[in-house]
Amino acid sequence: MSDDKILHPEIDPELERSLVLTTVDWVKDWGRRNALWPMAFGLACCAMEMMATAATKYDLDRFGAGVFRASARHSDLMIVAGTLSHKMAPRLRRLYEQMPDPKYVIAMGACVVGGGPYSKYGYHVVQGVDLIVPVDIYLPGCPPRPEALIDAIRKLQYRIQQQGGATIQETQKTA
Amino acid sequence: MSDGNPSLRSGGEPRHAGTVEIHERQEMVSRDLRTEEMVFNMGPQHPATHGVLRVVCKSDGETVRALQPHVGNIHRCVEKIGENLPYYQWLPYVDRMDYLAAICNEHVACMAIEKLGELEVPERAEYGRVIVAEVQRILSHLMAIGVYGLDLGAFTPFLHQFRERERGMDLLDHISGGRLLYHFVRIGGLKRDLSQDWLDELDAWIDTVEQRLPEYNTLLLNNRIFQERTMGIGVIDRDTAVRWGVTGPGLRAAGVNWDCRRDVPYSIYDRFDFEIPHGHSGIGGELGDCFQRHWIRVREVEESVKIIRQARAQLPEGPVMGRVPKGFRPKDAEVYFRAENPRGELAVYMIGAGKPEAYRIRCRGPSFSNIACITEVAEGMLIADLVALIGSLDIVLGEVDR
Amino acid sequence: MADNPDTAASPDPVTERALRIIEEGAPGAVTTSELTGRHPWIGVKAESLRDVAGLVRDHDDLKMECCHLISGVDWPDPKSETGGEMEVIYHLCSYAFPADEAYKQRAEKNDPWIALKVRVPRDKPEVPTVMDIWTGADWHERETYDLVGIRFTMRKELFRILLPEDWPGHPLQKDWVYPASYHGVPIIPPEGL
Amino acid sequence: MQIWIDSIVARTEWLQGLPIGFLYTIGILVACGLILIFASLFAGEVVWMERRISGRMQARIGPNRVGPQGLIQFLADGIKLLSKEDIIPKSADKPIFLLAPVVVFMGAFTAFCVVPWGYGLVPADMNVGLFLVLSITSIEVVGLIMAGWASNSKWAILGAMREVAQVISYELPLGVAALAIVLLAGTMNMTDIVVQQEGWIWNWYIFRGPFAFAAFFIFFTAALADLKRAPFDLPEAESELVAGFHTEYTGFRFALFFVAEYCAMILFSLVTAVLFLGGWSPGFPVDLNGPWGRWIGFGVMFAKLTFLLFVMIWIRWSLPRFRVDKVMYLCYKVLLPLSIVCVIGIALQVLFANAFLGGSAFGDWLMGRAP
Repeated sequence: MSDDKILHPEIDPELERSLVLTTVDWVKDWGRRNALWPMAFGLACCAMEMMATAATKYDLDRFGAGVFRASARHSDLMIVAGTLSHKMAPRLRRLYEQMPDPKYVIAMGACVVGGGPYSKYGYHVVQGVDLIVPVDIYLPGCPPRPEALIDAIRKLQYRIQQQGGATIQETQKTA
Repeated sequence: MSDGNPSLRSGGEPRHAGTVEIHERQEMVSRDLRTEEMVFNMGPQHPATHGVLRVVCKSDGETVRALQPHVGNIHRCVEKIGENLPYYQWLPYVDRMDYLAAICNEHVACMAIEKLGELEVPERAEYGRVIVAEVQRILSHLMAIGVYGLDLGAFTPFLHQFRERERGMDLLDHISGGRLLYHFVRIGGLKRDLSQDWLDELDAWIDTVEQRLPEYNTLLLNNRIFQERTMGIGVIDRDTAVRWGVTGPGLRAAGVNWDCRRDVPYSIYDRFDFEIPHGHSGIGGELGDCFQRHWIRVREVEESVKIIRQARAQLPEGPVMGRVPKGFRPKDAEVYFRAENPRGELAVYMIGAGKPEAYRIRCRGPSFSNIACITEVAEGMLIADLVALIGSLDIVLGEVDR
Repeated sequence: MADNPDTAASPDPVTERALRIIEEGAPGAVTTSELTGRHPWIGVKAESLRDVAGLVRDHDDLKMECCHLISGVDWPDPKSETGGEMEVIYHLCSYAFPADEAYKQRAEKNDPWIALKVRVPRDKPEVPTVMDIWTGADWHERETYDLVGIRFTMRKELFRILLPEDWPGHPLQKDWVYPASYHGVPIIPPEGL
Repeated sequence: MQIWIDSIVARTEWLQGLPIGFLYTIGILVACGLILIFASLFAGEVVWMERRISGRMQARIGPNRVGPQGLIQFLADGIKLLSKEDIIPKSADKPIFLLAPVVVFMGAFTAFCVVPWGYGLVPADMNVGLFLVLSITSIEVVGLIMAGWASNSKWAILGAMREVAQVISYELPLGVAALAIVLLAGTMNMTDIVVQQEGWIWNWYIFRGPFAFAAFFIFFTAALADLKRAPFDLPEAESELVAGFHTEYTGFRFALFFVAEYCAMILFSLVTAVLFLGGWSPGFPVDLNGPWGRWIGFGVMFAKLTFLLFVMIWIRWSLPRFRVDKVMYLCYKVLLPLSIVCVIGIALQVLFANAFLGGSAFGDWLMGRAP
């Protein structure tokens, strides 16, 4: 599992021995990991690649993450795919707040990672979605290829299992 | 038109319907049977709005009484960027306007810039441009066909079209290196030559598309429920379409036999023999309804296949990049160029000022005008029909907001 | 039309016809015009724009029934008293004249469109609306107001279309400066413009 | 059920001192618990089945990572939904909002009490079983309108309005088509209905005359509409109403709606199999009234159930959605008159057989009696 090493390069062996991961926690994280329901929410170009990832060739449903729900209340994962504008930002925040905890955010595409090609002269483009909502996984690319999105979701799954399902919010709170 | 309706401006509070007059008894009755019109927001996060369109609807039960589309949620300042970046750096932004028809956008923008700078394009590049633009048109229409099924509740055609679409995207991927946004058409020619292997791959792909198109028709066009949902629904007649500036399949469905590729020939489209499908009563449904718009998209895929075959046969040898002066600075001039995109007429108005950047760039996204007309057309419709109407217009919000 | 450099010197037939019709129907409306080149246009006075618009829409030889595009251009001039000028360009087109069978043989391509230009002083950029003549002009006018700041009068309500209602200024004006932030969210990237 | 308890009591001495009514109650409770667990798990599997079959239909694979071939995908979904935050919108009508999923869930589950899974494999063998099924499932509507109303969301109330209009309307052709079979069977006891269809395949009620054949399609179509399955999935039409009446529900409450929907699918498939497709009868004469025969009957029933579920899934992923007024049109102007014709036709068929063919094997067949 090389992904573990990438995400958590060094774990103190002492700490690892002293941690008692209860089975209940493991089962809970297993459930969360394997049932990441994304919200059907596309902003721009990247949404097309998000759709392509869910569709025939790449089939996100294999990982249990293909149940695109239209209602924010039913979803666990917000894939912010596309350019976020200042007009849209409050609405994105509101949708994020409508999602029940634990919720995860993937910033898909250069525009939401940091403004992307519009960062310089695009007056109406928010310079990164992390100014609006906390982000778990940053996925650069313009647009990222479906393989990259699958990889992002796999990384998120590893992360949920490793960090006991804590969202980025919880991690920041404890830190 | 509900444009000035103040209650729709920001999706205000619901209001009581109908003022009661004349008889006291009538007043009593309507007080007891009081009905409220409901104002609700469709979008920006709504599956039927194809992105981040927001439609504020005032409805009486299931019937739409008035509506106001709100756009601008992905306004990405393409025109401002065009004033700040050199022409060749601006081209990738054009891709991102109509992200489902990136190559067609590039094609139009390049032709406008070439017209501005009086550049020559080699023959082979012209043919290459037409081939990739028509491939892109097929891809875009496949998406439109599939997503329209999704809007009407049929999930399967949407995923089925991805079979062909993925192969088509791979095709453009092999030649340009991008799956969705290509930046393949450059000022003065093409980025890369079309190899023989690629052309063989292309032949196989267009054969498959032609062969599998009837499958989609079985699922949608010939399906009884689909016909019931679309025939006679969302009629945009000739007068409405022309007044609102609806172009592309929306205009042709209204019976206007007009396609810029034939009627305002640009590039080398006058060398090919193809038909312009346009709405008429023989298809079924009413002139200009959702069914005819869908039918036109299906037919246009067939015509695009025809054009690709012809361009493939006529393809000359030669270079694919013309001579472009270093430090390209078009002189003080303006140019207006329009061409047929999958969604309608994309027009670019450009003012050069003898600098590497343009003084002013203005783009006319066809979706912008196409979606504007729903304020008039959708009045009195059911909500389900409104979804069918918006779907049949096949808008791309990146192009509406630019 | 003017696609071929050889024909660029000869006047554009459609614009020429339109100019003739406008001069007959609304004398004194035309300020200046450009009939040759890649982009022929007819300059019209702001106050007579609506007459001219009605004329070119309804005349049988023109039938400019579709308002294809409305663009606003800012021409600031610090030396001028009014601060320069603003220009509104109306690109109109017609669907009444599709290409016939013989078009492939003709040197002149079928391209029935004209451009009307209206110039107004920059300190009072007001142009009468054409929304009741071409309904589709509605959104284009709103966008021109939103981005360039040209106000269209005589229409029912003019509010922003793309940008939020409380956005500062009109971004496509040449002297518009990027605001630092909008509702607390930074607009200018950390490294500056 | 009573047969089973009787036989257990006969073999166990210490039970014989207890009152038999008490034992029956315990037995029924145990059976209900078993059915509840089984139906929930099976509903989960139906979700998996749906995702895999739709995947096949759409040239993709579907969930295959969680467990062998993705078989325990539903467990992951369930655990996740259980551990989600439970949001009650501030503007919601709290008591009704909380009660609604329970009512829906109850409506879908209670009816399982009277539906036989095999000979004697029925928790409560009631003589008005069919009647109970049709009436209990109607309670679901109350829960749905509660959910739509209490959410205080416009999409939810629109979805609930559509739902109520649709389900109440389709109860009519559903009930009338079932009535046609009751006329044929002469009983509402579900076990008796199946017993009369035993023997060869032409004894199944679907094959007993043209009217019964038509009644099957009316019943199945009305059941699809009652279940809000595509092409009648208007109440939760994703592209129109976001998610319909359960737009505002999160976590476990949403899961209850979800499971209830799939349980109702199983229930109606069972009832269709019992009424029309011969229940546990495999289509040839065989005695299933033994300890092993029951389980064979259960297997046959299960196969028929799965087939009907497959057809439902098949239809859902093939067809576009009806429009709301066309749904009503189909109900009141097509299905309802047709179902009434079926009832009258079957009544005449029974009368005719009774008058002219009484006593003969063909007459019995026409009258819906056991051969």
